[in-house]
Amino acid sequence: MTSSPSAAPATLDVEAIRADFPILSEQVGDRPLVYLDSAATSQVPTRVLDAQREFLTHANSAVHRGAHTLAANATDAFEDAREAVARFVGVLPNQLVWTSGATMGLNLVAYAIGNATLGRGLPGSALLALQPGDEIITTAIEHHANLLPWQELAARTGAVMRYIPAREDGTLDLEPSASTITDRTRIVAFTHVSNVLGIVNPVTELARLAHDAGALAVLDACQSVPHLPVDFRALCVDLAVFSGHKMLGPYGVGGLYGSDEVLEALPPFLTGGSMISRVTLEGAEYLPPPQKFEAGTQPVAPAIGLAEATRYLDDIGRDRIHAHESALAARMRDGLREIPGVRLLGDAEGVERVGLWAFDVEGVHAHDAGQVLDSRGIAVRVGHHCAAPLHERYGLTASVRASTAVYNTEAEVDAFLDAVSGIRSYFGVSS
Amino acid sequence: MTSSPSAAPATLDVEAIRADFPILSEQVGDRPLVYLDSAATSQVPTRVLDAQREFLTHANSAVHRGAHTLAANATDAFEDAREAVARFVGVLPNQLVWTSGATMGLNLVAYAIGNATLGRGLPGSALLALQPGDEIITTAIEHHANLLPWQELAARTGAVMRYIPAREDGTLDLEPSASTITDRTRIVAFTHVSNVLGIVNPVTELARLAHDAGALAVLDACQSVPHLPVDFRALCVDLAVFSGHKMLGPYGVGGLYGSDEVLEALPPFLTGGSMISRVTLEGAEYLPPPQKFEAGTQPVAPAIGLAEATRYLDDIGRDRIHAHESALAARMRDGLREIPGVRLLGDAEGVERVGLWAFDVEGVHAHDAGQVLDSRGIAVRVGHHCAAPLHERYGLTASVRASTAVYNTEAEVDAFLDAVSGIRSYFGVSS
Amino acid sequence: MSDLDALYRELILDHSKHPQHFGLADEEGAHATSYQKNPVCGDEITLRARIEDDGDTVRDVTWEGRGCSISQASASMLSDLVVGMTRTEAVAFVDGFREALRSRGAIELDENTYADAAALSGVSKFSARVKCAMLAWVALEDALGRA
Amino acid sequence: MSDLDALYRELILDHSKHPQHFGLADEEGAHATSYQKNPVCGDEITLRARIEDDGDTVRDVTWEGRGCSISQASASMLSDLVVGMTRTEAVAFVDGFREALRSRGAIELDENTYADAAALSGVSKFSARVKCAMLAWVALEDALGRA
Ligand SMILES: Cc1ncc(COP(=O)(O)O)c(C=O)c1O
Ligand SMILES: Cc1ncc(COP(=O)(O)O)c(C=O)c1O
Ligand code: FES
Ligand code: FES
Repeated sequence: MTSSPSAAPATLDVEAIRADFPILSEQVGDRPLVYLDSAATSQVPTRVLDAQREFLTHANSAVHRGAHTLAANATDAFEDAREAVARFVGVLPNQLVWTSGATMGLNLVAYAIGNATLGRGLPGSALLALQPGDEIITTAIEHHANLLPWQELAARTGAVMRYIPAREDGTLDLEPSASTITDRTRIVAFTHVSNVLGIVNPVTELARLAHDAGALAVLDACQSVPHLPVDFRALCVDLAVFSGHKMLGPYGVGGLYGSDEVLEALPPFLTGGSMISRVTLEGAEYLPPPQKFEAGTQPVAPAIGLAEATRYLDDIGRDRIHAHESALAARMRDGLREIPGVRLLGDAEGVERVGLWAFDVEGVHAHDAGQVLDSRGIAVRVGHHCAAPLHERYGLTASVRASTAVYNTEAEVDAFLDAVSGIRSYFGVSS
Repeated sequence: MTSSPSAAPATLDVEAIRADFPILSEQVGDRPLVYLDSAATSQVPTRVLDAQREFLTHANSAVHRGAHTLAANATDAFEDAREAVARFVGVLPNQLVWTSGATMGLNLVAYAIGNATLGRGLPGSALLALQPGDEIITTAIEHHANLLPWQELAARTGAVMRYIPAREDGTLDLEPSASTITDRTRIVAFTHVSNVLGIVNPVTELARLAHDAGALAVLDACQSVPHLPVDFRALCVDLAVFSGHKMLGPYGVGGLYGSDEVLEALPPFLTGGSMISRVTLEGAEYLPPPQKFEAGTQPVAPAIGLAEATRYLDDIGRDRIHAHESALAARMRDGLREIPGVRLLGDAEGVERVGLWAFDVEGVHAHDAGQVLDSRGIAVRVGHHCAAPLHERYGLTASVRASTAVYNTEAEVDAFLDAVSGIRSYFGVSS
Repeated sequence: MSDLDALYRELILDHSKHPQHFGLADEEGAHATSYQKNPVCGDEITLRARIEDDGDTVRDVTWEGRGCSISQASASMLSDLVVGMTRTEAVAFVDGFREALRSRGAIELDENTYADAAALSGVSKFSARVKCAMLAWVALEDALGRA
Repeated sequence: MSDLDALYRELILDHSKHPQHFGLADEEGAHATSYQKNPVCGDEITLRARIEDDGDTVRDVTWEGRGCSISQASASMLSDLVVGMTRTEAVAFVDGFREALRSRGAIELDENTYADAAALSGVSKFSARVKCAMLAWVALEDALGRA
């Protein structure tokens, strides 16, 4: 095999990468921190902190609407950030709306459709209005952020919720059935990667099913954008959301992608300054997208930080990051499978996945298990991970989740496995 | 007069303060930057940047729901920040909801009331539901953020908008009239300080009028919290909003105050993770306030930065800051009044004000005037400042606004006045 | 003793493996049942307090629910201890417990008063677990207020 | 020449003080009117292009509106210059202007082609003002497309 650039990527210099994340040198008690909670929030490289500080100490000023030099520079930096982040997810700058995070992005879409239903927006918005009995589909594996906004929209409009079921192995069951996509379906919202199962779902297939039914395809890309090369236009979804703080970026910023057509038709959600072209005491006219959805002061420094995070990820190479994290996940799976009493959630074979595993330790409550890991300096997440219905499907209320990022090492995975193997005996549960 | 602590506060050491803001040493071309645009966004002291960086490099982790040590520390830091910011505005920690900014806070309230109108929320929420013909009152001087969300709410619910008019001198005209507060009034939303006029409005009087009519009093405190001692409970408002980035804090964070009673009754707005106690595919139960309104990952580091900004402001002393800024504003007014062709907006006598002035330069478009100031290194804002109806009231589409913060000096005001006095002659407009 | 062992004292593990007074007693005489949920983890408890005919003495406390070992042990210990207390004593007992648990490690529970439950002192240093230990106690407080 | 003077060339100030072709001509013959608004500042222009009977030559351009000196001067200059051009020429004229204005100072407008309007080259370094200079040109492009 020749070593062409498209061949298997070279391995990463993880130690060099770790040096970019000062927090990874912290101690927990007398143990070095092993951070395996990046699916909740990832750590931030120094470069991203520096980019924000550089902006705040040299160019900070309100963007748009400013005639002064500082404002012009800040506006350029802000719009350059939009361009960088848009490119990172394969879209055009004016197809990228800044949000405060994925939850906000999904609420934006749900409320904007609710507004269309109430007759707001432009003439074209009526196409998005829901009728009582129309169906909104999501799946049994969603994060609450991709569930509750739709349940609330359904409750407000008389639409009906339907769920695509999951198989025991964590894959979605797309077999046609009354409970899935029909010609009453108007919205199909699904996650690219579940934050509990780590399985990469068949996005283009789901988008095609949605489009065949004349429905919108809405993607929750929170757990894919940080870990895989992602191109929203190639995935053929109409709308997609992601969060900065899960992709080595700052808190308080995220992105919403929308196709030109859909962003044009969607009525505004938040209203206020900088999204209008005309305001009187009688009413207002709105700017075109993306500004139409960006009311008020935007998260300027966070957006600039997020753009730097995308450059950092691209400098390492997303294929290489994905390969690194996949290798860690495989090592984790192999180890966890051997520990008596450990049950992995979503242990499907032959599927693409990101580097996280959730599991149950038989006879030990997840919070007790997590406490044992914590005493060894290992930070994992315990609970339902904002996916209560998915846990219920497995007969659980909680699980333990270990999730990796580019900065994790094999040695950390081994320390984690060693600690997990001691959990049941600590609590005197017989194997 | 004895020099008791309540006497006129000692003057500030502005030079020492300026050293905390590296950006103030920037040059614009070959001129030192004179930043007079703090009402749009204020600059950030090093301490605030450091507090965030400290958190991000030593304790960063997802808050709440985490059992590991890092998560517990992060949660403590986050909740300590809530306590600090709540104290700064005179409220209890669980009366303070984090938002991404004031625009978001006002939209939250408007949409939550819209949700109550659609039958969402708890039994008590019905009290907040609007009937067609119910009246929402705001004023003729509002920022679009305190105007459009209400116009939209009215359009969605059949409620009617009414406006409290402003006098030529910029003060609100509270004389009873058919257009003001009646027993159909359900909401009275008004600004503490207009971002164009700088006049401190009679909040307690407006709140009393609202309450006498059985209406909610909603305060936009964006331009007061950064500059005056403010105590929302003493002001007797039901709800109030402010933004971090206008009070020496970070982007992407703001606060919403609500009385216990009102936060309890308001249905949720954004839905998603961390705001529920129970979720099934059929529906959800929500946590008590403030969590009920805090869906998804919160702006953790920005909140910690904002808490540090409040400590910074308190260390200087809010009375002293107000006195300093008022003195600068008085100097500005005296100077501007003497420049031929300059018309000040809202030049009322005998009112309390913050340190900003908007004005028109007769015969010169505001953007051209701003360009002349920019060429002298002076950063001011030009345009309608997101208060188009107010400008229309004065027969203008745009004005020039200079706004001060604790770090501005008399010398900067003088440089500004000197530059303004040259505007008309530059464009060959005869005086 | 490691931090972990200070949290999971032997007594706690014992109670959690063999929970006392598990299973709700009949709704006989003066009684009240409280359902409480830990919002952090979603775990829940249903606790029933019954009062003697004197209207003041706790006759018994029984409970059902699921949760971590801390919450199960705490419910077990509590229901052992409050039997025979007056309402006033029980309320004071809960208050003292809450104060210690919220003290971030500053207050140790007195072994003479709190007996087995004194082993829960270590929880107060683990702020994320305080709600676990409190769950049954909050339920008792609520039930007594209504019994 | 200071940056400011490079922006506000004498010619620009002259045109803005004495705008040419201000006031809309009658709606006679082939014509179209375009209304454009600068979203940054809220200023607006209404511009009318009339076409000769040959259906291809610009007969005249008139306009009304309000805005800063750059926008007023730009409208005045443009309406002076396009009279007599064919549609194709006028469109190319607008395209060349847009390219220069968006070049952040890299492209100077040629004085032979752009005459007075070449004085607007300096605007391209002031990104916040590019929309001011473009306003009338966008309106002309829109009107020609519909006339
Ligand atoms: C009076 C007033 N209200 C509301 C806002 C909106 O604040 P933000 O843009 O931070 O949401 C502003 C800021 O421009 C303001 O000055
Ligand atoms: C799959 C998924 N969707 C949505 C979210 C919500 O993201 P945020 O909390 O950043 O809004 C998360 C984060 O927990 C997630 O993992
Ligand atoms: S983790 Fe749920 S009660 Fe302890
Ligand atoms: S500032 Fe409005 S057109 Fe120039």
